[in-house]
Amino acid sequence: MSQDDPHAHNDAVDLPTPTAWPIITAFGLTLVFFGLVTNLFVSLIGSLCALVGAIGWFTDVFPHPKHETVPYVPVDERVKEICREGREVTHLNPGEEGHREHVVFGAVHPYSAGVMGGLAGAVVMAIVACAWGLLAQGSIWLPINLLAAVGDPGLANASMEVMKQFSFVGLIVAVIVHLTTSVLVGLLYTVLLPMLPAKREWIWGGIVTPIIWSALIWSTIRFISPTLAEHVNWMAFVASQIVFGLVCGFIVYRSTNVATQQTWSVSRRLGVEAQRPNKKS
Amino acid sequence: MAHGPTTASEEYIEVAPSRPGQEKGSFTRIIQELVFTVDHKKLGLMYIGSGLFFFVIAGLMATLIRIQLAIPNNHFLEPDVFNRFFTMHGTAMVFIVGMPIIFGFANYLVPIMIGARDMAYPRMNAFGFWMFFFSGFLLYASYFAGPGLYNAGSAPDVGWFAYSPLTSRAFSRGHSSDYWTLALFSGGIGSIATAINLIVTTVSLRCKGMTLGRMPLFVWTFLVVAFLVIIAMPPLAACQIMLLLDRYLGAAFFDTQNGGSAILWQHFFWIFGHPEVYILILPGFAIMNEIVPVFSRKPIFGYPIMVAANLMIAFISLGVWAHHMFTVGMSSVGNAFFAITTMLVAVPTGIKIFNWLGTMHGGKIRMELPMLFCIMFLFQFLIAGLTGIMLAVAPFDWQLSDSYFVVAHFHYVLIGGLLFTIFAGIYYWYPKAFGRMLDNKLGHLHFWLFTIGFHVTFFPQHISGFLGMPRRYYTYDAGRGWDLWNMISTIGVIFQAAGIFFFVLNLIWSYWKGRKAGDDPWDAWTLEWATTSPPPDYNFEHLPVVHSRRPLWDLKHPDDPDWKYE
Amino acid sequence: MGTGKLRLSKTLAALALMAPLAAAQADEPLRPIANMFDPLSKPAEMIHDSAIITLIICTVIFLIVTGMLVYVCVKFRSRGAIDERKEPPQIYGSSQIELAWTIIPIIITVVLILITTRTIGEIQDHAVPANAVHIRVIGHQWWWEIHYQKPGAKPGEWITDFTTANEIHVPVNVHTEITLESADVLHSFWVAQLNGKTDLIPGLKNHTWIEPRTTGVFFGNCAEYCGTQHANMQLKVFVQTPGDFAAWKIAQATPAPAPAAAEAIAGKQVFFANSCVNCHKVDGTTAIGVFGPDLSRLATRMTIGAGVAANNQENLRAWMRDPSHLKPGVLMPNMQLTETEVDQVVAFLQTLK
Amino acid sequence: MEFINQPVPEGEEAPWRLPSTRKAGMICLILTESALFSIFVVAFVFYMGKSLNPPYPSQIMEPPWLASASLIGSSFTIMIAEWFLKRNRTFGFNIWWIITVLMGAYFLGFTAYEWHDLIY
Repeated sequence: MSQDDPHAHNDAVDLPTPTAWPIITAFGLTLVFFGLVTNLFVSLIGSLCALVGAIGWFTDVFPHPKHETVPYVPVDERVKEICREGREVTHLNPGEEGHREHVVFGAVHPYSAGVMGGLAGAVVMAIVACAWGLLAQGSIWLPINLLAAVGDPGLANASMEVMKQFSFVGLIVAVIVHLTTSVLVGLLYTVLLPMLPAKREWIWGGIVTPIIWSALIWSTIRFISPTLAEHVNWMAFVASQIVFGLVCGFIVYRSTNVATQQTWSVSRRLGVEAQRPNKKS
Repeated sequence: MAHGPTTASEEYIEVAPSRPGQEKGSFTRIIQELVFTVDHKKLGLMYIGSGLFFFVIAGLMATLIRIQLAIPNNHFLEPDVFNRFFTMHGTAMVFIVGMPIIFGFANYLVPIMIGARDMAYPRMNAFGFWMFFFSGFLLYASYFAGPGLYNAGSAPDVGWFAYSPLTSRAFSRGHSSDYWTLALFSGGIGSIATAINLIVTTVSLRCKGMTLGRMPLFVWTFLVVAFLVIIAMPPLAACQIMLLLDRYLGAAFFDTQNGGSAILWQHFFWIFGHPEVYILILPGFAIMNEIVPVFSRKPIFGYPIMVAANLMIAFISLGVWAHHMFTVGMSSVGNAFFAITTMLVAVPTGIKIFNWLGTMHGGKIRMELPMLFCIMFLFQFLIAGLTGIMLAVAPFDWQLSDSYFVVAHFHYVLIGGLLFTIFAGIYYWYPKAFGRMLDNKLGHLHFWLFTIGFHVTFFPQHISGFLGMPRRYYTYDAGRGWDLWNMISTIGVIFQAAGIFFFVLNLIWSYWKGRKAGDDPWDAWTLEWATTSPPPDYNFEHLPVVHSRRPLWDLKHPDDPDWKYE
Repeated sequence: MGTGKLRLSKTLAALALMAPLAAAQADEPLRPIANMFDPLSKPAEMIHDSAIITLIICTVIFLIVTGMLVYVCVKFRSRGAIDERKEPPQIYGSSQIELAWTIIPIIITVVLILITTRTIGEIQDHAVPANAVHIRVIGHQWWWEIHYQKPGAKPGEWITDFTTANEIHVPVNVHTEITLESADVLHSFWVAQLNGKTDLIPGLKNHTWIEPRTTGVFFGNCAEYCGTQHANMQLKVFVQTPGDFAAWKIAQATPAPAPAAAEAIAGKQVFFANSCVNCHKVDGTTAIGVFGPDLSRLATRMTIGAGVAANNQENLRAWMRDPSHLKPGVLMPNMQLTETEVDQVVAFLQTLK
Repeated sequence: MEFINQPVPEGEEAPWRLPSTRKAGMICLILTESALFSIFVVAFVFYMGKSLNPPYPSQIMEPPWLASASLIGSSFTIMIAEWFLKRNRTFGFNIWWIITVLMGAYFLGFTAYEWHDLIY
């Protein structure tokens, strides 16, 4: 090791020499400040003190920082041998090899599938919702504006006539909210579906989740958006949610499984290689 | 790698300059060592020791505040005395208690954890400590200078965020605001020096094999904290310089009667102030990251995402400052923007909480004292985080801000979060620093009294906040629904004080009488446990070489090292 | 402490005096408990709605995570030394789970963000209706100056009809637009049952509004630390029926009749002989000071000293003897009046209704 | 020592290099300074043209050419000094270093004079 560590000798090690210059400098500086609230004379003494400290400090590190050589402590005071027997490590579930794991639940769907599923679900869901708007309410813009009203104060207080008209802000807000949520839910499907009881993924993704989600919204809608609460048609709402769930779940379910990257190091996952060569086991 | 230091013990050359007349252990010798030292371990302990000293003083102030508020229309304290107390309590707790204690942990542990002999700039390290130390006394000198003890001196009475124009010459006569400014300014110099030192140490002095991806999360977190310090402290220094110019040289940056802006101070202060909150709470996370895995006997769950969450928290924290200013009349767009960024903080924070739960899940949790404090931290920090979300909802904040709800919220963050992990850290590393375990019985007394006292004190403050009680009131009328909650709150203080008493007793008692700890009492995995307790001046005879995140696991299980799997 | 007796008597006095006094002066019920979950005005109700959904979400998260914590602590606690001989399986993490508990908080956050931005816009960008009552509130170190706009003034221009202090009267079910300014340091206007707080900032004009649903006397406070007597900068909002409000306005806009009793006349002379008029204003007289509260209708107010004591003869006397006894640190100096002068001035002040 | 005798994974023999403490320290210092001055710059921009009463800055302030030159020049002289230090030539270092100190002192002195002039 010694060649890597220029400060270590066979039986001693170089350490920086203890010095009082830092405390003198710090004390001087504090006196400078203390003088501002008492008497400028104190500041004067303080600045002299700080100057002396700074000069002394300078001589300490110039041209090379001062060191003193400290001997190692006696052998019996040194660190004890680390106990190597160690303790056994419990194995994973019977039948599984080893005792270490990065937990993976079933198949791993690629995240791209989640994004795609979310987007496809978003489109289908929008079609169902707009169809409801057009057929039942006579306006394709109503469902869009209703969604936007959750976040847009202008639409939240608008009358029914205004809600049925085209609104540029409403469209933008609705599209952003709709796409963000859909993609997030799509991603959630890729990670959560494999954790649920196998073979029934479509029930979970297509029916159960949308119904739970709808129930959550139904119970809190008065607070989330009074406007939406007033106008929403729950049949159409649940229908569009289920359509989303089915489409998104289907796309995720059909995707090819990929190897997980989770055993990779941070640097490798980020695509930058740090100092050590890759040693994937 | 042949080594023969074991046979050379009689050949030690006494090269260290001997200081005549001063045997090891004598009082003057100890003082001299403390004054002269540039050793990161001694400085770390001095940081923590002086931080705890100021903690007790500031805690006593809080006790007096609570006595005053126990009953309505109390005349225990004069309004001015009360205002000085809450200002000094807040200022001291943040700047000369919280910051030094976390810097103490960093100073002591970061070099050992990365397998270095000392900090990168040992003299600057000493300088940073002494700047902080003297700034603490400068702050408290305000009680004795000026009108003196008779009229409680000219201690700052402008609140810890010293909003202008209350600090301008017209409204703050005498030197009270100047003490606040100058003490924090000089302390800030020390903090910046220490932070730069920490960054350089972490970046440049890691032992062989300690890549960034293998650094203990403790070190990672403190690296982030140090970056936040050097980005956030200078703005404070800058606006303090402007305030001094206002007060001494007649400038008008923040003097509204001469065309200055009151809002600008708030922006500048919170550009510092909000990252400061994360400077204080991230070290709590750092300590959690070390203790939870060791006592659950498992590696940390999701190391990469924990690192990423740290970085995300630090990054977002730089863009949320104005959520302290929802009530100043910003435009609706401004309010919405800062509400959104603030809520985003919940995401990485949530990740951390879940990952700690994930670490505990499937482990064998040893319910030792450090772990008990960590479990309570999880519970309390959860509450603090959720009340934080409530405060981030800007309309809700219009009701909650500057009420006792906020007081409850940040005490859940800073006591329930930071202080509990500081306690956990002290119980965990005390054996390393002094070679003796802290007493278990006293420790349990401390834990239970303090936990109960903490919740009894601060939980009711959520409710008095809901009932419209503003903070910083020295008195209140009966009949407004606040009496009961304030009384409960004050009763809780008794338990907290008792807890702290047993804690201090434990620290002193165990120093002489505690059970011998040995090198590695907790069967832990990071490098500080690979040296003696207390470590020698040079930390390691030979610098370690690591191959994984848990170097001591590799040594304890030579057939089954971590690096085969990471 | 030694002040226990004083404290107790003051507490009792506060309790005993406030209720009958208010009953004598205002028909509206007192609402001293500023509970933000009992909103009685439009913006406060909107805030309440967003608060409730936030509380629901937070409570659910709290229950789930606490449940997980308790489960983990109980299920996976170590069972003694024998158990500890074996290390548990070493699990490093799971991208799937970590991603799941990243996405779910993001979705919750998106919902909260939508609600928040909508509520912010609804409250802040609310249009001012034509029939709105306009008032201006100016914060001073430790009292509130309140201006009412003259009827018929164009929106945007300001003509003061009359001023008052510390007690705002507004009509029920009508939008009241409040402009907030400060004369010295920061203050904050907060009547929790009517609206959240808005700061009063020197050099800036802030706006807030209320639309109360029911009559009553609402208690508010200064909520931004403003110096020594921050705690005694209280505010009361009297929400009245439109008829009562109109009557009150007319009464406030006309000067109080000149005092008739001899003592009060003498008091008026004392008032003008001392420097009271430098700071205080009394309509219909030459007193036009602006540094202290307008006293034109002092006797109609519920409290004195911005809520520090009930407005009665005894407290007025105490105040005249030494204001800083009732309100330590108050900026009004002790006028060093003799006992007779105190009685006379109090008699004069009590005619101002 | 145990760390030495443990089995070493493949590919870990690469030389261990870390950034120098000097560079890292200097970058941190610059970061700190820029954080400090960004606040001053923001305050300057915020208050530009907002003086309530004359004299206005443009009427009484002149660009301090010499002081600015010595401030900017000092960053070059310190570089030269450092060049000498790296080659262990103490004398050359001392000369250039003292020049730097003097230039810095001149700048500070001039700034103090300017302030004094403005206020009194």
